[in-house]
Amino acid sequence: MIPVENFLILAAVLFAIGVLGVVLRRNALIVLMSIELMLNAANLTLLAYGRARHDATFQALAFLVVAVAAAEAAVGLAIVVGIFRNRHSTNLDELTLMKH
Amino acid sequence: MSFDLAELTLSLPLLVVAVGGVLVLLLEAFSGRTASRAWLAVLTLAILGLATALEIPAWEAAATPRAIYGGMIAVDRFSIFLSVTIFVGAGLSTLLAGGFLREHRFEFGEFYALILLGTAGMMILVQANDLVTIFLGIEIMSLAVYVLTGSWRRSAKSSEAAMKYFLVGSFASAILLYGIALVYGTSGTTNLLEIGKSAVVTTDPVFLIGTFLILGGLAFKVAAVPFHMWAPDAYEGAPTPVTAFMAAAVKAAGFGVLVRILVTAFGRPSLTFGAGGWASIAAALAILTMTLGNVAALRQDNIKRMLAYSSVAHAGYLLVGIVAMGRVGDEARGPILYYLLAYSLTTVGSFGVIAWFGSHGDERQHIDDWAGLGARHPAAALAMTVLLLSLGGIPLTAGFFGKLYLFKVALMKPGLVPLVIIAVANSLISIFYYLRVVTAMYFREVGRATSPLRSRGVTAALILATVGTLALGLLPGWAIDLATQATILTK
Amino acid sequence: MTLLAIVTLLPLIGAIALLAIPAEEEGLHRGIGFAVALGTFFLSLLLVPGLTPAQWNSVVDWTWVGALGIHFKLGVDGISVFLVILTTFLMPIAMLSSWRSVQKKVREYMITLLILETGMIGAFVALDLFVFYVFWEVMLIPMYLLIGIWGGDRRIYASIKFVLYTMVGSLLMIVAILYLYVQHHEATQVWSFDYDELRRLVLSPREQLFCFLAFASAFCIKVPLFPFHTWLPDAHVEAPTAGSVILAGVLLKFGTYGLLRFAMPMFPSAVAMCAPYLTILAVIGIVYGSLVAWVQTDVKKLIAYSSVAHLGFVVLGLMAWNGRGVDGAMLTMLAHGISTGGLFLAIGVLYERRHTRRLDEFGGIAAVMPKFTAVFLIVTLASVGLPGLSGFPGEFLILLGSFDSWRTWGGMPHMFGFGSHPKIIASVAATGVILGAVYLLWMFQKVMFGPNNNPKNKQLPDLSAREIAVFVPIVIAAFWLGLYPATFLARIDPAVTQTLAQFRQKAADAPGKGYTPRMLARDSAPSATSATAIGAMDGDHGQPGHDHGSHR
Amino acid sequence: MDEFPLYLIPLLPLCGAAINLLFGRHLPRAAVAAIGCTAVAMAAVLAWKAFALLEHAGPSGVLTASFFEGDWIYATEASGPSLHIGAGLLFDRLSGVMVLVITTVGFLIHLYSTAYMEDDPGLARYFGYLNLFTGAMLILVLGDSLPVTFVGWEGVGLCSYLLIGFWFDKEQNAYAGRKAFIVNRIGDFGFLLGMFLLFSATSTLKYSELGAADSMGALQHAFLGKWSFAAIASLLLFVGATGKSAQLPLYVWLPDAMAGPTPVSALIHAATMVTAGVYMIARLHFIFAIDPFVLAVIASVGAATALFAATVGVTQKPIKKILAYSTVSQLGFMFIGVGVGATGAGVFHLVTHAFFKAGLFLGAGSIMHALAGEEDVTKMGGLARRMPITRWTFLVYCLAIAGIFPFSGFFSKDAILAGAFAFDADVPGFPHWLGFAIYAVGLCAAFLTAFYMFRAYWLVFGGKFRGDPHTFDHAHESPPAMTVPLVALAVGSALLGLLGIPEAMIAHANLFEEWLAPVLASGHAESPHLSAGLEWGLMLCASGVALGGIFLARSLYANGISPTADRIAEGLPRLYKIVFNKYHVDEIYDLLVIRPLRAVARFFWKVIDGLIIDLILVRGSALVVDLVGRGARFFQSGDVQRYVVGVIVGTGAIVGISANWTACNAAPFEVTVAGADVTVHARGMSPGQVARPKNQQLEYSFDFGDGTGEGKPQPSSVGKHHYDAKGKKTITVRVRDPRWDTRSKESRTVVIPGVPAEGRGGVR
Repeated sequence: MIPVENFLILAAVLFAIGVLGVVLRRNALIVLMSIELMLNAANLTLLAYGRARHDATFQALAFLVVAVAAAEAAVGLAIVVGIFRNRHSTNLDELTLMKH
Repeated sequence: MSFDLAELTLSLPLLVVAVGGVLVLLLEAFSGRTASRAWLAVLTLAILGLATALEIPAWEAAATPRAIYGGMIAVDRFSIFLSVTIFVGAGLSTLLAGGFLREHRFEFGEFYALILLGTAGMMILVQANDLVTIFLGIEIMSLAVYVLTGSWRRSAKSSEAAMKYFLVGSFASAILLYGIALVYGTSGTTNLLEIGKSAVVTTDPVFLIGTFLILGGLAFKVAAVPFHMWAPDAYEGAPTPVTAFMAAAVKAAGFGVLVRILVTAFGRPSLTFGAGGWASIAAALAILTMTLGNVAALRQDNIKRMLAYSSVAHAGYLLVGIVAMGRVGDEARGPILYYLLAYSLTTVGSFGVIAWFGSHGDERQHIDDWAGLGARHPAAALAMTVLLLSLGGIPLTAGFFGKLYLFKVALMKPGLVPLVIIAVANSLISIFYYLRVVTAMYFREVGRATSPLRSRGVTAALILATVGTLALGLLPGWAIDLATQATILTK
Repeated sequence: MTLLAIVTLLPLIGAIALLAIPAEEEGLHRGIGFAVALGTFFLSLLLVPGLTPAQWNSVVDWTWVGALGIHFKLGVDGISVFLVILTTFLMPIAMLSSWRSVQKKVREYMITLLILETGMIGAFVALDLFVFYVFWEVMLIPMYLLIGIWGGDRRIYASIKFVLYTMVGSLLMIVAILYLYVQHHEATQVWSFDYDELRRLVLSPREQLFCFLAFASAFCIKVPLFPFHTWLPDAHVEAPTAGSVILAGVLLKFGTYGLLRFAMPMFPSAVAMCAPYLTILAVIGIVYGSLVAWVQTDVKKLIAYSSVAHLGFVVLGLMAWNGRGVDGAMLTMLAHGISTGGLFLAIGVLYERRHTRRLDEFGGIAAVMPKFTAVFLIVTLASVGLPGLSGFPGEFLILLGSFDSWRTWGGMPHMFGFGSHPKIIASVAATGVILGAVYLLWMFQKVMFGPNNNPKNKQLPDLSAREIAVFVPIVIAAFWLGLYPATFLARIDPAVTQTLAQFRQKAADAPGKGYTPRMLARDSAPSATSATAIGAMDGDHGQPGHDHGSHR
Repeated sequence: MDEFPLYLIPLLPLCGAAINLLFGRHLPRAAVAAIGCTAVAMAAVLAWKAFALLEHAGPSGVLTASFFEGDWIYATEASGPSLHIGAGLLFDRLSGVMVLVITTVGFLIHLYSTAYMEDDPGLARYFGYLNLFTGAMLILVLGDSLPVTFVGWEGVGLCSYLLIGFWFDKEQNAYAGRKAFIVNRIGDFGFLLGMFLLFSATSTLKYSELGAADSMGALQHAFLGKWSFAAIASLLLFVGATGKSAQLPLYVWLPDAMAGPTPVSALIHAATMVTAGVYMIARLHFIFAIDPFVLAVIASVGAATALFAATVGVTQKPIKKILAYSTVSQLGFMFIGVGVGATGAGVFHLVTHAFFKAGLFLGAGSIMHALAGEEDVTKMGGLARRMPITRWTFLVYCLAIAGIFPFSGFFSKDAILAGAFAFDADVPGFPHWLGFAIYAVGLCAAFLTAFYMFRAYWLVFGGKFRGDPHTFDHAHESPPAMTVPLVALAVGSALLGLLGIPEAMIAHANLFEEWLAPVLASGHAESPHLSAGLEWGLMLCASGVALGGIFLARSLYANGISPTADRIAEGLPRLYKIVFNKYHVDEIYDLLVIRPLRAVARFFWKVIDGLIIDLILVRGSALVVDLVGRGARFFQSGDVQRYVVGVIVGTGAIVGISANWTACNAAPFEVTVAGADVTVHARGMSPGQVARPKNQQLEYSFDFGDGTGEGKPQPSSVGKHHYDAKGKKTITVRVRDPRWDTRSKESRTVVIPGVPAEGRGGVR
């Protein structure tokens, strides 16, 4: 049986990748996906703990997170579409109408 | 887990708001395309009014704090006080929105539905007694507000604001969620009370990291420095009634959940005190937040953006209250509650004046546009002056009592005197930029011609906010009494 | 008795009433505003008969915010009563003086002045530190508006500078007030801002020092004491005449009044520590203010700097902290209100006619405006401190008091430990007597004497009936204060004696090592026992007494 | 006795002043003049009446009164005596004399003014001021305490200011007035300080109480080193006197004060106000006499002034300037008198001088009146026949001032010189021949006085007219309103001296000294006693000197300016120029005092106010705030990913700092060295921190740097070690926080002094 630490470390790595994606990528859609990755990393952590603790509520929580992530993705995509309609670009670098 | 109907009655206000939100959404779907949506605003106000009215019996019922729904939701006066504060913010924003949306031609009924749904999320948030509920509340609230921020579709600023808010917000949500996962994993429970009682937690660094991630996520919601950078952009870009809603209600909800989680889940001394305890972290955040918020606001020529930074600074003052709560104890919650109420009223009012001032898609946010307002629209200028003075903490306004009450509690521990002095120094800086607006309105010659929007709703909102600000400043006794009664949390 | 509440709030009520009248009715606004101010003056005069100087009279005590122990508590004693009357006296005069010169936003102007009046009166009579602070800030905003709306060219800069300077101190003060409030709660478990309660709170020397510095910074900026004075010239130059009159006549007095009423009696050990330094700052202010006044070309700036010097005298007297010094400080506060108020009114008269305040634009005015010359001369000489006019008794007492300040300080530690002799300091201060004549007569000569060469000055009309009405009360007051100050001293002196006695009692009861916040026993009038205790403290300098009978 | 309404004496002129100043412009000119004169006349009548009462009252009798009941200024002291200053008046033999002089001479000058100022548009103002002056001067002399005197003292200064600048449309007139006031204020500064010091010592300022035994005792206490209170206080008061009475170095205002109308010069700058300093010293002679040093200073200053001013007087051309310097010089004589202890003689000279100098000024006024305002004596001449009354009275005054027997000046000046000659008080700091030196200087001054007065006399009345002949044609004798006072004053100048005939001439005929004796006797200094022969010698000597001066003047100026006079001036060009330019004192003051002060003031204003406070401190702090704001703008770039970085950095910082804080905080340590033993105390957990469970206690390990290696980790924060060798050692403390597994270390070098010797027991 794979020890729970391994899942946790994997989740942490995924989370870190997500973070890097958010910080480094310029395309709004990819950033959005990176955020989803972070959410899923958190989810994975939850499931790992749930498995280790033999606790079903963890899994319920994970489902909840999936649902929320879906909603978030929907809203996020809508916003990206809104941006695209205004700017014809989804490049985050160009979103500097407001600063300082 | 049993389902008790009696418990349902305790969350009637929440149900009213949530169902009301859905109702408005449906009604919007069935109403004509070009028809006026003013009646939806009225309906929204009615729903909020009903919810407020329902809070009155709830206040009595919450005399003995307890948790319901298997411990997921707390029933206490703390949450009721905050809920009403949120209603005030939401109600006034709705009043503003009616005229604003019509004037700038993006009138659509979902707006009100989203306000109601966001409000519902906030209500969940301030009552949440469980990490899961917190996450849910935050997401419900945030998603609604993201959409509201981007609701002015023709405005490039609006969609840019929504994008930024959304990206940073969901990033913070992810961090929060990760923190929740870690805390849950190490303590084995999501219930705040049980986390607070859990024996193992303080010895486990993973748990501690989890707590800090949660704190980071919440610090984002209250826009504490350095988690604040989204706020100026989002506040500036969002339609002004939405900005008002964010500044007032989102902040109240954020602080509500922060207070609860710190006290119930992380309230034990080993987590509170010491160099790494949250009281110290909050103190550092408070200093950073106040100072940076105020200093950045100094240089803003866009009044709306200036108020956004001022809102950041006010989060800093509130963090002083959080520190005091760590050091002094439960007493410090009274001032936090009072401050949130006072600040909500004032900030909605001041953003309201900004909303009132623009017309025909032109928001007139530059300070030069405000020159000579005192001569043209004395009443509005007077209202703005009162509200700004309240934000600056000049006596006989709500903001003054808020600060006074807050600093009083902080001073009860001698160690916090420097923090209070920093806060006071910051008030001084803030007065400079608040007075800049007053100066422009009264002392400068009339600038560009203005045609502010005409709406009874907006007028009513401004009158209510201004009168409320003065009332809280002149006779704050009743509000302070209520806030004092509301300090007890479900434990 | 609610007379005091009526006096305090009447202007505010008047201001609210003016709101109800349409803005176009300018004459009505002027008339009603003036009538209200005049009525307030006459009502305030009623405070004097039957006044028991050494205790609170016509006390108003209404609960305001019960939860925080805030009471709307007002009261007046021998110290504050004349300051209230000075306020109510100058306000109608200031209104009358701007009858013509202010034509812009008359309604707002009158409202601003009336709110300002309420703020000022309230701050003088507040007996609850919270209420005091509220009034203190309430008068800030109208003054800011007064400078900013009806002021001169650089009004924005001046008004912001005024507000920020003042706020620096007042924010520190509110922290100290809150600190006292919390410590008082520690000691008694009662939340209270009541001055009489907080006054009896004994703090450790360190706490006293910090609290005193916080209070003193607020008051010293308001005074303004060197080097916190640079807001004053700007504010004065830009303010309209009425604003300058009120600013110099009343507002500056809050600094010294605050020191006398709050900062000094509450923190005896801090006073003992800081008084020498404040004394030196005061003396620097006297010399510095006078010298700088001398090289001004703008008349208003000159008078503004003269205020720095005059208020330096007041602080000097306060820091001497003996009967002479404090009595003198009080008299000088009144006298400065009259004379400098008069000077600003006079400059206002000139400005109204010539729209300039530059010294070199004038000259030889005496030839065309004899009546004006007379009143201008009188107020100038009153400001110089000529005996028989208002300035003299106060300055005389102050110098006399500061000359002997060591006698009072003798029993206390740290005083003048760095070797400066109070007589030398007082002597340096007395050079202000010379310098005062130098710059004021310089000004008078430049404006009034010499050949009337400037064609613009040849046809200046003399004072109108209204203007004479403005000046007559000022002149009468100047003579009254100079010739028969006993009217004022009879009330001031017992109150000051009482304050000093309370201070000494508190100083004698200094906290020991095992310090916890605690309260002094309740006291009333200086009793026989406390008097003997004082006698013992200063026994080293027993002089044959001069019993000229008591004065009430 | 106190029923006599003394207060009316000053109040009557003050009322006259009030009427004329308030309503004079609407009254007929005759009425204005009448009011002015009547007020003073009534005061004079009252004064004479009071004087008569006083005479009946016996030697120590006084009249007292008060303007009002109770105190004028007072302050209660909790410790020490309280301050009480009444508004009382004191009419004794000294002030009585003064009041008579003031009211009588004052009335004559008022009368004279009615004609002299006839055509002036500011007549009401003029009489108002003149009455005001009289009232103030009366308060000055009648005051029963220093503060009341000070009221008059300042009041006369004010009137002097107003009257010098009476014709204010000329810049220099106004300037002269201001100069007078300010120089007087410098004196007043000394006066005030002296007053404060007296109060400090005695707690009273009333003359009668100051003279009481306990006050006198207190005044003799040492104040500064060996100086007593009395010495310092009287020196300070003397500064006041030099200001008011135009002595060196504060005399500078008096010559300029001639800018005022001539009767004003007569009244204020000759007869009354300028003598206030002398009066004050006489009034307080018992205090001044406590320290002989003070007296010596006064006499020396008086002598120096007398000579100095006389030299300047020799060269001046405007007649009023000559008279002004003469006044300064004569005041110097009076100070010699009060300084050498011949107080009575000083006051006597004050009285005689009041008459003849007032007369001289009025005479000069009459001359100028005749010559359309011409002042320069070198442009006059030959007026003797045109203005006989003026000429003869002028001659009487000149004889009086020159000190020719039997004119009044002879007696008063002689008494002073005799006093100086007899002055042999052994004063530390002064040579024992001081008295003689003063006498000699006085004699020189007397010679010069006689010379310059008769120079003026002959230049005006002798020879031929040297000015515009047209003016001469219009020259005429003045109207009776002017000549009557001239005659009256001449009579006074001629005869007053008979009140003070010296002992050597007729025994017990010195009525004046006898009159004043009860007031002045209480002083320490005694009147000089010289043998009759010596006194006769001195008188002859003085008369000879005076005659010599007159003779010299006659030889040089009797028929216009003789070539010899010009040659002398040309022969000593430098000296003449310096003296003619009044020793450049005005310029020196301007250069040394006024300019530097103004420069300093400007520096204060521009640099301290403008630069340091406003720019550097005020704006500087704003700038700092602004810079922070700019820094914040860098991060707020609009790039959303930077915002995300903010969140990451914030969260990371919270975690990182929290994790490291405890360990880092715990490592710093203190070392106590006792011989070869050291004890190391690490700071450990901060006091605010709550105790941790067992398994999370901090672990400390100590390395003492002497090769013994690092010790084992231990839970105690205290480490002890014994060194075997002395020298520098580096101690390192390492801390590990097991909760986070974070570590920190701290090192410090200490010097180990070595193993202590047995029995010294170095370890504590």
